[in-house]
Amino acid sequence: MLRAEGVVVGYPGGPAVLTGASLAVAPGRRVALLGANGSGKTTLLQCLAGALRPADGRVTLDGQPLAHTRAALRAHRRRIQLVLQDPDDQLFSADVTQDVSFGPLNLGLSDDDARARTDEALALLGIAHLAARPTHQLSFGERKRVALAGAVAMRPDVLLLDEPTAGLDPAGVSDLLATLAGLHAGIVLATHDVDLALAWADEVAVVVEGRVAQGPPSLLGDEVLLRDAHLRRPWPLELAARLGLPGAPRDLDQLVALLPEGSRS
Amino acid sequence: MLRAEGVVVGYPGGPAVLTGASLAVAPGRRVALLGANGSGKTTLLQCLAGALRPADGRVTLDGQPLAHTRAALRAHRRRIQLVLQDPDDQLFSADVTQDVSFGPLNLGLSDDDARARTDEALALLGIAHLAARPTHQLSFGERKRVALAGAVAMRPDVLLLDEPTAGLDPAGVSDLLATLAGLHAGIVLATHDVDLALAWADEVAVVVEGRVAQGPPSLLGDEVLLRDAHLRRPWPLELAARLGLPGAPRDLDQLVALLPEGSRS
Amino acid sequence: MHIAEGMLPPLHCAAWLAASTPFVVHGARAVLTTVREHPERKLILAAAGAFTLVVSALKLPSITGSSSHPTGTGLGAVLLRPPVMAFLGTLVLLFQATLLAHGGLTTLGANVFSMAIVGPWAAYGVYRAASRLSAPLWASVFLAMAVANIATYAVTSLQLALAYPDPTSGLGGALVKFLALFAVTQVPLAVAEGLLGVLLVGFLTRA
Amino acid sequence: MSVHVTAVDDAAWAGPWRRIAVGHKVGLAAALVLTALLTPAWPGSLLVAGASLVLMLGPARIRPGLVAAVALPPLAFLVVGALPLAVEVGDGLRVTAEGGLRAAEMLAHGVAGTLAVLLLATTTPMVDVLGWLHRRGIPGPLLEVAELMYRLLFVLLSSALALQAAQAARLGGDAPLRRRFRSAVDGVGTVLLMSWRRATRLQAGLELRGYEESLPTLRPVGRAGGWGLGAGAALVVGIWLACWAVA
Repeated sequence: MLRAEGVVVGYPGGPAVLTGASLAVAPGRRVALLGANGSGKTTLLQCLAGALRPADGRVTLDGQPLAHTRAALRAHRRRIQLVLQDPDDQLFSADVTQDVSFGPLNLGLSDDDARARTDEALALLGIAHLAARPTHQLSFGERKRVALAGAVAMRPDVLLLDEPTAGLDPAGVSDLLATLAGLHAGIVLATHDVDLALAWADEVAVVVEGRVAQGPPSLLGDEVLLRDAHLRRPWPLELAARLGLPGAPRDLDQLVALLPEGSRS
Repeated sequence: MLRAEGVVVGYPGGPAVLTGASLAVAPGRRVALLGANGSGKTTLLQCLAGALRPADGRVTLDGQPLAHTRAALRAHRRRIQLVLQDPDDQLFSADVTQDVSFGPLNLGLSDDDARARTDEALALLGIAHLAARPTHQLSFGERKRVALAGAVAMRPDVLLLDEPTAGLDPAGVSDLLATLAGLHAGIVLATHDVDLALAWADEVAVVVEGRVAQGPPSLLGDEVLLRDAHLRRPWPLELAARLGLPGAPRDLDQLVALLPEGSRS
Repeated sequence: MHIAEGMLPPLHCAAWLAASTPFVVHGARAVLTTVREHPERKLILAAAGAFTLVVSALKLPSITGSSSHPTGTGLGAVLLRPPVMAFLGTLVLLFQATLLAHGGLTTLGANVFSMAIVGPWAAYGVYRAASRLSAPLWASVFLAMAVANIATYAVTSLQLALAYPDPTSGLGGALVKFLALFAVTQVPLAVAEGLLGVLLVGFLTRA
Repeated sequence: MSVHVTAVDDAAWAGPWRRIAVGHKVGLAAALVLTALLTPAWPGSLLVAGASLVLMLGPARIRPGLVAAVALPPLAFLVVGALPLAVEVGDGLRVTAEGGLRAAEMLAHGVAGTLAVLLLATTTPMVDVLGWLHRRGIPGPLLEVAELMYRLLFVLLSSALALQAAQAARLGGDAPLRRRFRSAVDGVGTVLLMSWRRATRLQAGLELRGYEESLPTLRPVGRAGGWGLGAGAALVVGIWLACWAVA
């Protein structure tokens, strides 16, 4: 279990971004992290990953508070991996295999084991065909997948993904979500896309005014929360509310099932 | 009227990206340009802007074919402006006013006139308060608006916008669309967001296999076209189709209006 | 200004390589010490090298009408110190030789000597001297950038003159010939590069 | 020019010679470069130039247009650099037949050497050479700097080119020289800030992946073609024999 507990973060010269944010990620859970631009989603992910040290509050992993010592951070990063929004912030090597193999080799694996891990990660992400391609010739979507493969190759317990679907077309988004479904890790996925969050997540967490409201996906029907968070209601919930339907449909199928017989022809 | 007629573009050593793409933008029209990652949306916009010379086919403005001579390009750029997806590829001046005034000054305007144009563009974009700020300290959404202001200050007849909503949260997207509605220019807006395209555009243009299918927004109900384009159907059209409703609702209100009385409570 | 592959006779190639090697090794040692203590400097050094390469591939409008390519070694010397520039400059030249066929492999030693050693040291010396004489920052930067360029060009001309002395007037005549030939492009370029430095400092203080 | 930055590298990654062991390619190119330099212009340089061209356009399958585009700028510099050799400075300037011969010889050495270097450049990505140097004992941290430089080069280059195109789109080319120079400098300054930002962000991103001191990666393994080595050696020996025969 990865937790942020009452995390406070400010940047020099500005007001606090997070004023007491808490989030819990149970093993294998899929959590969608929502919030407006600049709300502090990325900041929270960085705290969870150990990249940023909160001014107050703490991050715990299986109940153990994270200390910001070199050894503790190293142990933390073996289990928690953050994939940044811009793949160019994490890709450093000339070709794909080289890049993805960095994490495993850094874990101290032998060349053979690292190669196996790398091949496995590339296969999981569906990009085995890119293995020998130069990084700089890849498209944006391909680079995003390679960056993700670099994290997956570390076999983390929790994957923190900052806007992994940004810039991808609908087919790319579906492919990515299908890929994520095949991973055995807890996932925190930061996104602006309320429809995606509703359809995909086990739980949603909305960053509002420096704090986090976490709950089931139906939380995205809460108008007051969404207004404060500068988000809109996902369309299945919006339509269900307008039509006065009971329940919280998460996608089209569920919505259609809720409609009375007479409206289907 | 800005047109691309049978435009063919390939990159050295690769297959052709566009194999005969045509697009027409009538004065003041709002055209949503849709297509998968790598389908050639950006390439087509670059051809329309005169930044890229097609291997075959042509671009015409009011019936005149665009010649790639210095004088012809200058005349073309006075009327057609392209705003890139990443504002960092476009902003280069130390502060906002200086950056936005770059185009007007290059039009040969006096300092006073250029300042008036700049102030006007900043006001239209709702960022007059940023005028004296250093460009490199702005947030992502602010930089996107400054880049757009730089194009608007040229008072173009047609604005070509490459993924202007990418990376913006839902509130940012609504604000941007409201801003665009206040401009007196034809707009071609490239996007992945089929729901946005349906709700916003006068016409849609879908890039499929190097060519373009242009038509009314209801074109986004065409399943075969969407499948070939790796896009999904916008949800109002999808729901209307599933429920067998007549017509092509473009947003929630239109959809609700189409539903039989019995399904509304 | 790079001496192309094949332009220097074998003995000259070897001599310039021998002359450059101690400086480059010294620079490499300095880099190694730095990155062992501060691993994060690796990224900054790499970015500085990449920046130099990118800027050398960009065209600047120049006074002669044609476009020119700034070398940026003067700026690098002031910011990173000459020993580091000796190493980074060598990498840049190696990249240019293998990515652009710009310069060469046998002439690498000679090019390193002019562009990565003499240019940066001259710039650094002038910058320090100007600062000590409490010249304004813009003047120090102008001189450093312009002098790096001029020094590089002078050394290149000397290297070519040494390799190809004039049959009648000898080394002196050859030097005059090469200096005069390249002055057409290099003197305006040196001025442009000095101006670039001054404006760049202005940009960075406002940005 | 900027187009060629990626054109040579793209060819090197895509070509069939990518898979040949780097050491063999370096050895062949080095032998050809030295041959171009050490043998007389006739027939040595001519043979080296011919052999390099045939190898590039033949088995290495490099586009002729690319070779021409990349070879042109150094060729222009060679021609300009050869001019003073043709001229003698005594009482005024004099063009002599002897000087013309010297200029032509230098040109021949230069063209041959340049083509031999191009043979390596168009068939071997820079990073492969760095990996090869690593195995030859160059300290790891220095090569890591070079490898990071290679990666950042492409990131910065695409932004810099986009920036230039964006300036042109807003009629940057129509400004008077003074303002054009100014906006060019602003562009350079922007790329400089971007370099700094990219470096710090990549640093942070790599720390998340566990970077502390070194950046170990798997190395691509080249295929050593035995016949290729023999053929290369035979080619160079052949050129030397031809030179000896002519002499």
